[in-house]
Amino acid sequence: MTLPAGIAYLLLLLLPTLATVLLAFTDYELGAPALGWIGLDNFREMLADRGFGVSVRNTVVYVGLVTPVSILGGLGLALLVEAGVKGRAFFRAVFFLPVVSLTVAMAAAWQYLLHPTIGPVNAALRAMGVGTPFWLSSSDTVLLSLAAIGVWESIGFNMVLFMAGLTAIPRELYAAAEVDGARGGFDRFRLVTWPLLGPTTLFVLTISMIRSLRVFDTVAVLTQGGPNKASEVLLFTMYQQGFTYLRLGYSAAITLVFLAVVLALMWVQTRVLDKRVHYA
Amino acid sequence: MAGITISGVVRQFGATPVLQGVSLTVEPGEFMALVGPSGCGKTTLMRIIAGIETADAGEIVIGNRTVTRLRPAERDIAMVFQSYALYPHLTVRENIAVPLAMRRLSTPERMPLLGRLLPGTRAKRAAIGEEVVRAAAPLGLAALLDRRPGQLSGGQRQRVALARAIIRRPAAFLMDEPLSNLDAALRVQTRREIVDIHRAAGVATLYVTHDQAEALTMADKVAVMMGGELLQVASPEAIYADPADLRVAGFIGSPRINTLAAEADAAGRVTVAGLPAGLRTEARGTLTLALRPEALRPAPAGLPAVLEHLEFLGDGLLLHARHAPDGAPLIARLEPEAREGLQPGAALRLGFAPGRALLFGADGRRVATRADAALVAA
Amino acid sequence: MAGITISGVVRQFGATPVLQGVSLTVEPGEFMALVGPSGCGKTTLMRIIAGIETADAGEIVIGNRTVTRLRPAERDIAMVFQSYALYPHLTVRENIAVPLAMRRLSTPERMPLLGRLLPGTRAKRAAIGEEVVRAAAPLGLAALLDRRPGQLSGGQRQRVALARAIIRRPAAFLMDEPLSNLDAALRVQTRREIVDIHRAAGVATLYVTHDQAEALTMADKVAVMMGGELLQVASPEAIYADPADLRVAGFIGSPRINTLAAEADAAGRVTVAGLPAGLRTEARGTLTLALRPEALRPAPAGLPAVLEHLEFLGDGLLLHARHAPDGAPLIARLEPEAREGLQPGAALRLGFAPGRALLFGADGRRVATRADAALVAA
Amino acid sequence: MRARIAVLALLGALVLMPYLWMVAASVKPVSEIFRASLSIWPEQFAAAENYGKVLTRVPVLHYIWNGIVVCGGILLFQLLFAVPAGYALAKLRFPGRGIAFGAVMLGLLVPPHVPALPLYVAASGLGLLDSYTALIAPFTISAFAIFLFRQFFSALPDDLLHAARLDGMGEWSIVWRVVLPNAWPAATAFAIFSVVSHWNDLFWPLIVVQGHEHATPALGVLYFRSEEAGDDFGAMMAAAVLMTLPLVLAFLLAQRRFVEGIATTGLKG
Amino acid sequence: APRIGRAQAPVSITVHYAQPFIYKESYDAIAAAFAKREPNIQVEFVTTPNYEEGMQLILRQQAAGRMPDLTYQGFNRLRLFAERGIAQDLMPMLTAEGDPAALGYAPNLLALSHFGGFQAGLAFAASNPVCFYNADLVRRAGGDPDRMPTDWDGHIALSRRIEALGDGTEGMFYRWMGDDWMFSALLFGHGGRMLTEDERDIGFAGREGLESLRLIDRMVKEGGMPNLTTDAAQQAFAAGKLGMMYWTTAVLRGAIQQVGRNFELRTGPMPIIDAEKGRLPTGGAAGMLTAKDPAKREAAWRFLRFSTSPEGTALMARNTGYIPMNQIAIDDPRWLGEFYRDNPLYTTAVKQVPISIPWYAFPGANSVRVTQVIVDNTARIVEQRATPEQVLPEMAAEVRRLLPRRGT
Ligand SMILES: Nc1ncnc2c1ncn2[C@@H]1O[C@H](COP(=O)(O)OP(=O)(O)OP(=O)(O)O)[C@@H](O)[C@H]1O
Ligand SMILES: Nc1ncnc2c1ncn2[C@@H]1O[C@H](COP(=O)(O)OP(=O)(O)OP(=O)(O)O)[C@@H](O)[C@H]1O
Ligand SMILES: [Mg+2]
Ligand SMILES: [Mg+2]
Repeated sequence: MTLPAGIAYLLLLLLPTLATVLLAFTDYELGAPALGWIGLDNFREMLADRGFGVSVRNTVVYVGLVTPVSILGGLGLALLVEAGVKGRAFFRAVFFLPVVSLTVAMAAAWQYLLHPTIGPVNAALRAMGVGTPFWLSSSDTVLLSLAAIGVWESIGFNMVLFMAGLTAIPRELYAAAEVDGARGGFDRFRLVTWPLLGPTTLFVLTISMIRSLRVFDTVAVLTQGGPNKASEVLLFTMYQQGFTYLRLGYSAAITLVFLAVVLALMWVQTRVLDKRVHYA
Repeated sequence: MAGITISGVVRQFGATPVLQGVSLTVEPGEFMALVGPSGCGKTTLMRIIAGIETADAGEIVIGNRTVTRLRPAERDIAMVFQSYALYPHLTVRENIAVPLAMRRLSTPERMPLLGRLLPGTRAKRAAIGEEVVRAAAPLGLAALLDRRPGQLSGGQRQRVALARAIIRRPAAFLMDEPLSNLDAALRVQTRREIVDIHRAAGVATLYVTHDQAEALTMADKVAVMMGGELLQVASPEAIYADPADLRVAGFIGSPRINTLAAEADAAGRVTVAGLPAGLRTEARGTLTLALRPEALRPAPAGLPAVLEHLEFLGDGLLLHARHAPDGAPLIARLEPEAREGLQPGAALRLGFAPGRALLFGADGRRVATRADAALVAA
Repeated sequence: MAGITISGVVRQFGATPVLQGVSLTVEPGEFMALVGPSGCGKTTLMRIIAGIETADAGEIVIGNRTVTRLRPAERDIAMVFQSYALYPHLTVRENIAVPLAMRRLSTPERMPLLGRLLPGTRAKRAAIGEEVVRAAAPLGLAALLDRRPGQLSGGQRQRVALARAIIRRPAAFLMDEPLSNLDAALRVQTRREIVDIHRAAGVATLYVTHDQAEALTMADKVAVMMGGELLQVASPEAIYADPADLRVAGFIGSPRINTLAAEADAAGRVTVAGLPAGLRTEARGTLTLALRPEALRPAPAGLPAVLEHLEFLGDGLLLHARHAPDGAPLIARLEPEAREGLQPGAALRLGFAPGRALLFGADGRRVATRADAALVAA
Repeated sequence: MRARIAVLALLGALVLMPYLWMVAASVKPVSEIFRASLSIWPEQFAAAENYGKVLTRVPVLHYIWNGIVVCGGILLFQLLFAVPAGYALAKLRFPGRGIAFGAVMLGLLVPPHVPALPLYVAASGLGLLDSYTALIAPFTISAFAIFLFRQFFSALPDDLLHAARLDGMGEWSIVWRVVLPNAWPAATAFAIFSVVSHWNDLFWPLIVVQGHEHATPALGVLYFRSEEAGDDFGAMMAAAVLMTLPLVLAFLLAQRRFVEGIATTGLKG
Repeated sequence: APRIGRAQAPVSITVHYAQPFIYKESYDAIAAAFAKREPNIQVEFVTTPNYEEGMQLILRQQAAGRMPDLTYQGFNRLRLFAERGIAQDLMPMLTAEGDPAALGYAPNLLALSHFGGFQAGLAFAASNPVCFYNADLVRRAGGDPDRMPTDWDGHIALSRRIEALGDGTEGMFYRWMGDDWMFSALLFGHGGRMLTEDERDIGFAGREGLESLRLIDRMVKEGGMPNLTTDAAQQAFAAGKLGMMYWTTAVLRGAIQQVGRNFELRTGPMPIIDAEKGRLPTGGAAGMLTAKDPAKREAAWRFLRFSTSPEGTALMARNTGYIPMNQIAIDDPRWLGEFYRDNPLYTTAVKQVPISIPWYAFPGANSVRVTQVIVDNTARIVEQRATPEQVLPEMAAEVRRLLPRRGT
């Protein structure tokens, strides 16, 4: 059943990954003539590396912002769009558009929208008499701006996933809830929708966390981790170390730590939550 | 006290008409059984009364409120679903508590954590908990209260659905085959339970069932529905003994009522296959004579028949035979002791009291009769 | 021809034992009804035979193959699920055709487009289509063949599930309450349908039902299960008239059998509330006397009782009374005509023929009796 | 209900802003794109110039065709591998299931950059660089897909699968004939996701594609980007519009499927 | 015209270059011209969107054992290729053709791609930093676009006046991020060096480095320089909301387009810091030979030679706006005189060529990381989170750690 998938997994994902991960214990550099076995030196360096620490912190903040907002937002949109017939197809498409967007093109748009002097966001703020931050270039707001873009990118996708989850809920249960006295949308949501969306929510949570943990494109295109590492995130650090600084060994070590930490996190999450959302 | 009045309810699914102008009144405190063949629209009617399905036309009044446009929650009814519709994520206890919790607790009180902190919530919850136990115990659910629906057998699920409906006193009860998955013993017991609740609360009840014993023993009135129309609404006795329509007569009673082609001559004398049936009528021409199985018994004179086989029922015996002249099947219900002397393949005569014969016109409507001369008395 | 043999099947859900060593043999061509209270483990046993659920211990033999470790598909079984389990995305026609298509068409022939192009596929498909129509028609599904399950009523879905099972000739049929959602008329008709199929194909059949009439009329043998154990396996007549266990006697028969505390003196004479019951037995001490409702009738002498109320059944009348000495409930089944002269509240005596009385020991096992002196003859 | 539309419209407008800007920019001359005035409508209509530039410098249709081949190929194989795997993880008990699931979770976390170099070396060794195979093969296995299908398949009633087994279906038939048709919305959601991410992917195509022959649509947009000289915004946005268009159309089509899925799978039968 | 012999057998070569958007037309023009001369050499182009990808491409391909035959890389990357043994010494082939200077390869041009002790490449296109300014804003602020101030004090003061115009108008933007190029422009302007002559220690830790950082600090404090990203600055400039922008001349073509007729765009030389010792860094690309096969190597060399010949380099300059990298093309008006007459904005950079020196590339494995350290530390000043006095020693210490250890 899983054999073809297993073989493909092995060949295309596991082996190459392992090969790369092995590099974590070497000082391999792209283009360097030789490589040396250096044991745990890379990990030691990581502990001392200011950039790595900042990068971890930024990643946590980013995930902490994007995951909850995009999940709740996606759920809210899904419910709102599906609540009526009118305009359903239209709004589904509208909210999904950001998902099909091309980061390079959208980055340009965001740059303009968030432009400190000529951008419409600040123009609006100015009109309201509120301060006008340097969204992408100030270390205070850069993560926030990236998180907003992150939410914009993923909210539509979460919405679609929630819609798929909504379809699996038997209509009969809503009928029962109504008869049982669920007075409004909120009651129905609490009694039926939310619990029965459990598996979907867990899935969306996992996916959102992973997607936001793996944030890279926007950082690479919009801020390059700047100013002064204020928007440096794990994957960008990894990429920069590996491909810009060519230090593949060190980059692999970062990857390894990243994988270990996140895997532990996910393991706990599925262990604890999977039980609670599947009602056999 | 509230009754239910339905007038002119019409419902189509696509091009298929399912309800074709149904009007029905359940008096306050009345227990009405709704019976009819599978797929005739019973569930659909129930759902329209509950407000889950919308009618294409027609009006629903519960008590003296017209509820046609109200949401289900505002109609104040309780319903047992044919498909149970239990909340899979809640335990049996929580499932049963839902209707009370939804009505007695305010939204903040129902919040998972916050709710506990509000004054009074605990007391209210405790009260609900007690009521749940009280409703569950007589249905044999006491030991299952902490299971999830997925861990229950079919009959157990059905009882949970029932408990969830009867836990509160609504303006009307709607029950869609609430006992179909229960064994006979439990069914009798639960039947009594429901009747008791109905007596005590006096709530108008509409009850769909396929079990005629249920319909006839529990209900004050029985409504027979077929092809999206109501054929007859009457007391159980009248439905059984005095059906207004051949289809009703054929539908009610198990085994099915025996029907024979009959003829009324110019004088109104009824004959079956040329033999006089001992009846007179105002109608003329082709008729149908119907006889309940228990109205037939082997007798020296009567309908000529050939015995096919005997079927043992425990408390009785079914005699399957064929009407000699036209091969129509005939079934008679006898005492178990009547078995002796009956041999499959043997010819015999099945007599009946003319007073128990029912006569229907060509259009299926009942035709009045009076005794002519007893063909054979039992 | 294949039979089913189950030996020592044990199954627990967590700490709850559900089947405690069940052994049962369905002979080739036999029709076995499995009855028992809700939640006793009937569905679980069925699922173990089908291979859907695994037993913790025990062995299943179908024909002469031990199938305990085989996959469901390899056991060559057809099953009707209590929850129907229809394919929601297929039409009724396609649902019913699945078992045939899976067995008769090769994998390439089943491909959506390619399949049509292969030689012979069309003919095979046409043959299957005809069989589907033939299986569906007697179940009243002819007009529904192009609907999806979501557009059917409960009873209609159940019939589709049935049609899907009976369309092929497997080594064994398993049916889990296949008629519970059908109306009486349709049920009788479908019952006959199933019996005919069974007669024609002679396939060993295990049939779970809550309807005693079903169990008693259709089955060659009835197995009574309770609390995860088989109490008795016997012919319908024997199960009804000659139960081996008080629980079987109490479970089979509707209304429930009447039970009275009895005593056997040193000479083996049985008394009920001090009055002689006209029976002798080998047993001594505290016993239980059981009487079917149809064995009781008002008589000049007999059990002293107070009439509580009468219940009309259509083809009969139930007399509800209380045994005067100890208030135990007594139910008698009478002819409808017996009604006259019976007044609620009045005292009366209920007589019985000693030959119809059943006696059970303190452990619930049956105890042999012989007539002593008729207390009252009917 | 009127409130619903109003809220949706407001949110929709917010979400659409970048798009609006993109489309507006694609019809403006470069000199109008960055202006302090917030006008959407161009003073001087430069659509012909921008789109003309894209159409003449980049073989747009060819790129789109490549995109269709690559995304279609990837999706096909992903489904082929992931649907059975997701089913097995959701509904079958087999030894090593826990480990397999762990492996999937791990795969979910591995950023695409990690296995890239070994894959590149392998592709190069096999002489597959600059080919459809090189573009498709590395993505044929998607941990995300397996995870998604596992999650949605677990919601299917077990009795349905049991019935299928008794009806004589093997596990493969069950997957394609019962499970997948009843998980349409999930499958559609995944298909959208997969196509979108590979249509827009730059990382891998940049590594294995050299030249126009096998270039994917995203590369067409990149053509107008230059860090040193400043991007040719008008043309870049025109390219972005052209390359995104097929995706939007595909989504609108898929959406119909999606709605159908909602309408017909009540999953109660 | 260069002396080019005929190749005997037909041979096809792969040539890589980055930034197709900028270079495509010029490479196509060069290839077309080349094809007329060398019909037996088939040229196939491989491109990457930027220099960074270009570098990765070569390194990756080296790992996989198949490289293009010729690659055009950013100046500051050449050292890395030289140190990793990927670049080849071109001097023998060049001298075989005659005196390099006579062919237009002046020593200062050759120096741009002289790394690891050998001629790792031949410069193809070059740029240096210039000042872009909005003549309208300068005028409105009371300045004279024709006589811009020549030193930073003057520019900072002008910036302040421009900003005072209000309406969100900013005075100046010095493009300090991305890499160390613009920082080195200030450092070189003070006559400083990145590392000491022997490359064993930091060269910017002294007065010149501190003054450079102070200058940035002053731009922010006195000149009101906003904290923008590169793109944002360029957009603000195009929108007419930024008075002066200091950046590479390479963006000129894009800037002209973006500005359109929004305002009058001018370019001017970088403000002078030290009139004598002051220098400017050079950006741009050089061709690097990677072919191993002799026939291909010969063919690739011919293409490289042609592309850097007066004819090739003139084609490049016309189509991009970069400075041509052949002295003959610069000096002889036959090649580009007319072009510069028609496009005066392009001449600023050419005029700065005499004071341009190579873009310094740090030695060792961490060369690119060092540039990031410099950028990050500059950011602290621009964001006004630290003073130049605090930043300089920390930056020096950090960079020192990243330099190759002695003896290795
Ligand atoms: N997954 C489960 N976990 C725990 N207990 C279970 C589970 N499934 C069934 N049971 C219990 O096992 C017992 C037998 O269930 P089963 O479904 O076999 O009953 P049944 O005889 O078919 O009843 P019914 O006639 O009501 O359908 C029931 O008491 C039920 O609660
Ligand atoms: N969604 C639907 N689309 C089309 N037809 C439907 C739909 N739902 C129900 N029907 C049809 O409407 C008719 C009435 O259905 P309903 O469920 O009310 O029957 P019922 O009387 O409850 O039957 P049962 O006793 O079998 O439960 C049936 O023939 C059914 O096939
Ligand atoms: Mg129904
Ligand atoms: Mg069951």
